[in-house]
Amino acid sequence: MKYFVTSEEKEYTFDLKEENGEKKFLLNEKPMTVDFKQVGKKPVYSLLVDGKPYDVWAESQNGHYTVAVNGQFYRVKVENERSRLLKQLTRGAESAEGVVLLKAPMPGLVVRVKAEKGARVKKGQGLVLIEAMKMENEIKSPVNGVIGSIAVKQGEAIDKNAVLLEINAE
Amino acid sequence: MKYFVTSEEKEYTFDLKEENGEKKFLLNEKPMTVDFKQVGKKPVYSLLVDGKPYDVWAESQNGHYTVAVNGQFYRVKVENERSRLLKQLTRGAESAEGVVLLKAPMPGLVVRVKAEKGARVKKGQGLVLIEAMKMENEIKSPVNGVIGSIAVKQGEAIDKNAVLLEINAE
Amino acid sequence: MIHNVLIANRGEIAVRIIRGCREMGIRTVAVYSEVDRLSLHTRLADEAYPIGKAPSSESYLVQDRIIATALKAGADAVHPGYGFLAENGDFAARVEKAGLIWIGPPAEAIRLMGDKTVARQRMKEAGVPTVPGTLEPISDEAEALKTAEEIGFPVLLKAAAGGGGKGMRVVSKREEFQPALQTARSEAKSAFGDDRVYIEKYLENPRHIEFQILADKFGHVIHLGERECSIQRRHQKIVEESPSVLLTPEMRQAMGEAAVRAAQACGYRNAGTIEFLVDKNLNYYFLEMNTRLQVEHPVTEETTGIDLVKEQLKIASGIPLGYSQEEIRQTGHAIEVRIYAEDPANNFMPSAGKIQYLRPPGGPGIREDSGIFEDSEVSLYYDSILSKLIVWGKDRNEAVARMARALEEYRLFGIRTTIPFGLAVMKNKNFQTGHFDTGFVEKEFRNGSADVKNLSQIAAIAALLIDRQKAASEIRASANHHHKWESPWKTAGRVENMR
Amino acid sequence: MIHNVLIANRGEIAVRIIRGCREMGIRTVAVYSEVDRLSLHTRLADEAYPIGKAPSSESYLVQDRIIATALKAGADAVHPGYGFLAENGDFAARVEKAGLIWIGPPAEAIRLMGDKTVARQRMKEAGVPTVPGTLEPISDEAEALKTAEEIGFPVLLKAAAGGGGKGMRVVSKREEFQPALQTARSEAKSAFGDDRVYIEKYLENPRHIEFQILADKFGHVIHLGERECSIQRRHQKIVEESPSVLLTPEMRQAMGEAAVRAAQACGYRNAGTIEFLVDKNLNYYFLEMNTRLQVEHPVTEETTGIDLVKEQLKIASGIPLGYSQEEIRQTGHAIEVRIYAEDPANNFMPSAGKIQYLRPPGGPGIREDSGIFEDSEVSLYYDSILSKLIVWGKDRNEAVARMARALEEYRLFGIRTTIPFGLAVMKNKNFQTGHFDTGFVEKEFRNGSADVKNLSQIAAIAALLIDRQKAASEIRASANHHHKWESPWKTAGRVENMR
Repeated sequence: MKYFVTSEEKEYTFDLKEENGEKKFLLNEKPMTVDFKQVGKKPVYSLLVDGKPYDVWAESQNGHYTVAVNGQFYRVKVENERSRLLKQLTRGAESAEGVVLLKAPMPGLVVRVKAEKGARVKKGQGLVLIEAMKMENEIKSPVNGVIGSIAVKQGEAIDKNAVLLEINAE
Repeated sequence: MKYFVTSEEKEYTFDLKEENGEKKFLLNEKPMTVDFKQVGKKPVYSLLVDGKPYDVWAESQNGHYTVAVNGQFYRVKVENERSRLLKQLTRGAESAEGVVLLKAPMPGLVVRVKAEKGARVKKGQGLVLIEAMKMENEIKSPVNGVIGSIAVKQGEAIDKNAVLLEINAE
Repeated sequence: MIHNVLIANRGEIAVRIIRGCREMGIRTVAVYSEVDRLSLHTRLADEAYPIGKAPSSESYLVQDRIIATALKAGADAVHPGYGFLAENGDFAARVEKAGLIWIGPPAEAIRLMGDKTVARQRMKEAGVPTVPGTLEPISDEAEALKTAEEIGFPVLLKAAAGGGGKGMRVVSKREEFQPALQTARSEAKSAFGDDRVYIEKYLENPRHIEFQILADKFGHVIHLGERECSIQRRHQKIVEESPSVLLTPEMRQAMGEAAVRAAQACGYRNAGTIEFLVDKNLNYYFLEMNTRLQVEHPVTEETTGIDLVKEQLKIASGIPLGYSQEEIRQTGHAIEVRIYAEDPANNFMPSAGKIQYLRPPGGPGIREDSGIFEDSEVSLYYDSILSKLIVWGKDRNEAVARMARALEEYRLFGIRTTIPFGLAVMKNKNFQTGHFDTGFVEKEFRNGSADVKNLSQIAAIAALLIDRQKAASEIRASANHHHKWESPWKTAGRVENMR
Repeated sequence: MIHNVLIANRGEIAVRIIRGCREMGIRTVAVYSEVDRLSLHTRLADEAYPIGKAPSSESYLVQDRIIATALKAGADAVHPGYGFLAENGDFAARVEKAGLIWIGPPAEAIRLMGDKTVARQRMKEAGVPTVPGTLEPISDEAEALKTAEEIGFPVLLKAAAGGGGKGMRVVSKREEFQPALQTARSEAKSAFGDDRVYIEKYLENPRHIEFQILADKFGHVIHLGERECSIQRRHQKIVEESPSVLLTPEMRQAMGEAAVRAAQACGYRNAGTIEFLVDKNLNYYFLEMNTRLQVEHPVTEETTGIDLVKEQLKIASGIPLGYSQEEIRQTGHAIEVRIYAEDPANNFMPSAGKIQYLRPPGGPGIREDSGIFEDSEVSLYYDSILSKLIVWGKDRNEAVARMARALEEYRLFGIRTTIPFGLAVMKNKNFQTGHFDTGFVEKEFRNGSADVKNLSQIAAIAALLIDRQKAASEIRASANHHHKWESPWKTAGRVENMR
């Protein structure tokens, strides 16, 4: 089976084969020796790739993995031939209507909403100020667009991933 | 309910009472304030006794507890009025026939058996030599007595708690 | 000698103070808010008492309750740590009024240094260079504009009662002056209840270098050398070191003497820090005095061998300083990296939650001052500092290499931290060669934390294997559960489709 | 300069060497046995290769495989650590023959110092005091008895090829001499395949003091001061410190010079240790030389600021020593406590298994050189050392108080360790005042580790609460499981009876 793994915008193609009872691991057609073991019960793994050891921590969320290799974090998506085909077939139906939901990256207190409904905003523009851990954190627009409805107001306490406002992307 | 707790040869009598919906904790009739919380999922607890904090680790085995308080280990047995009464009633029936089983305190390799069947041995006398972690460890007789059957021989690999030999205690 | 100290703080600094006390045979009383019942400081102290709810305004800032707890527990002294009530002159006065020893400077010294314009005047009198600007708060706007022009734009408007960047405004040109003044005033008013503002020359990306001082009750004041604190994010220090590569022995001596004069000028006692800004031409200016123990005090401890917490306790007990200035020697080089619960890859956003995995580094030259452990909860209520990693090396190269090695070894999972950022700083060429100023982070890390290791390919391999393992165990679990009415083949197919 | 080192070891010392290499930018190759796949050294190295089954005779002692792995991995040097092949002259020679650099002394120096009688002769020639006794193995029994009488009973019979107490016998009187000689010979034969035995004066409870030396390829030999290693259990060190309270500056200088002469006399190179015994009258005698890095090397690193592993790598690379004897300065005081997987309350019996909980201490002056982590398995196949806790203090009092504080903070559960024992030593009055010798542990801890805290009452409270909680959850679980056919009342009764 072929697998397509996207790690931080880069795609890798893997092939897991079994020949004469021996497992083969190919990365972009190149064979490699991989030894992989879990350490204890937590999602901690020790990986030996061509003799080089790596410590791995993994979290999975919404079909993505967040993988820390030797303490460095990477966002990874794993697909196989079948799931990729399925995705290609359903593409279009899935894609958003151009409405982007701005969510709170952490729980906290809304200090200020810096945009009004209908306002045109630029990618990177600060929209909401949230206080947490004695600091004010500016939540920025991920896209160019126009502000739709605003879900929070000043002084409100919010949870992580709470929707702050909508942006109609352009 | 009254509880009798034996910690390292010393007995403590506890009384857990509920008066007017308030829990009371009495040690040898003396009331104390106790706050007790588990930390995470392991048997690690934080105890606040009259405002003094203690870190506790607990293992239980054969009705005994091994409790580490701030890193120091204690062997503790907990009984209540009922279990104590039950024990008193069945005493005698329970007691051993004078046969003591000498067990291996750790896995290892039998280096030498230093006593023969029928030999008279003294409490504290070395009976079996076991090698583990590059060291030889002498397993001593816990009683005065006469050696019964011997279960292991030189060169044998043994597990923890394997019976090494019998002693007929005197 | 003090024999029982209430520590009016939490986190790593409370733990640090407990450690110092314990080594001196001094008892400690911890106070804890509802969310800190299982925190390390609560569990390591000799006694611990609850003081209220999670928000610090309902616990760590409630002066009455802290003093009452100290009296109830039989403490004879209060150590404020840093933050919270540490630089509150009124609290210091109340502690002493209650018959307790305040482990810190006299209340008057705290108040004097808390008012930035008063402090500037006092420093000027004591011959300590200050940043050019006004010595009094602005009263007349026209006058102020004239002053600003004399100083030369860009200038900085600062709140007299200030701190933490609030009520602060950079003004680049004449036209911006009046509106900036109004915003600065209104910000200062809302932040400190005091709208007084003054003008300083704006130094572009200076270096931030501070001197540690110790002063006893008998008028002896010494300094313990400098700390270089120019590596900052959001105007907050994140990497500190001692000594600074910038200072010549002459400059060190001159600045050290100025620091001692500054402390003397305000009748200082106990440990304190004089912060200086150093411009491109190596002119140094008094910035402010921190009238407490600093977060970054360990780098001074590592290079001088002097335990600052113990010195604080001795000074507060009325014991004369055990060192003269000549006996203070800086040996080797020390670096501290602060480990914050923030995501450096996402603009240092706070990251709270449970620490699920912790494997800190060890070996020669590594010290960690930490308030965390595996399974500890990082709450959003308090400052995001988790731990401080400190290294000592025989020279700066060894210290930098050692810190990089230690950060590479560090494993902390469950929340995001500044560990990868600290590593990126250690691997940065300009940091390694000493070419940096307070603009370093903005200049070098415009796009967040650089990935110094580039292990995305390994991450891909790991994710694939974890994903395959999970699918296999799902097949097994599913097969076990449904084995009576579904064929394994069907189950396998279903799991594949679920992906 | 060496650029890629194979480390022919495991556990804490392999980790220590990896750390030193990494800070110098040198790559590392780990080797691991089957049970060490997840060990720290395997995971921290730059590369790691399997070398066989768990027993060291099938892995860490297989010379061919280690050398082949070094060549395959492109290593240019081999570091043996301590134990295993570290003092095997033949292995050193084979490593060099394979074109690799041996990070240790010349093979001839290892062999010379490995033969105790040859070493004694060489030392005597070099003017280094040796314990009175024979310089040659015993050939004639009658002659030997005469020698023993001349020396005066008690005497010690020791294996010429010896080490580790095997083939060693104390003889208190004339009548015991002949049988003891026979046993010693047969033990030596079976342990070393060499039945040569010699006679030494038996020193009752001497102090064990050793000197660290460094020697480069250019004939420069320096010493880095002493380590006091008298606190031993089963004739193995467990607490070490530097400096020793016993030595005057004059004695330190004389012994240091003797140590340097000893190293020169055997053509030594790299790091090594000269062990001395010091009797009640402060006479010192050469005991043996350890031709490798010692377990307790960190106390020297802490007091001198010199990283011994890095010095080893530099010396092996052919770089001249960067220090003259005059530049070596001992600052403050350092103590090491070895953390063994042994139960001090049960005669130091080995304790293997999984480390289920680990929360090591931190803060100022604490260093840990460890090979363990939470979830690591401690196997019975190897030496029982888990970790070394090292503290530095400005003087001995601070170091002792700090070590006590650190051991009190230490939490390691799942297996038993010598942590409580180390704490008991720190709290022992005779240790605190420096009054101890190699008989210390036997004298002061006759009944195992003293409980220095006496918290049995707290243990009782904790056990009761845990027991009640368990009973309550059993009732709940049981009630949930059987709720259809049993009344809660019955369930509760049953649980009570189960107890």
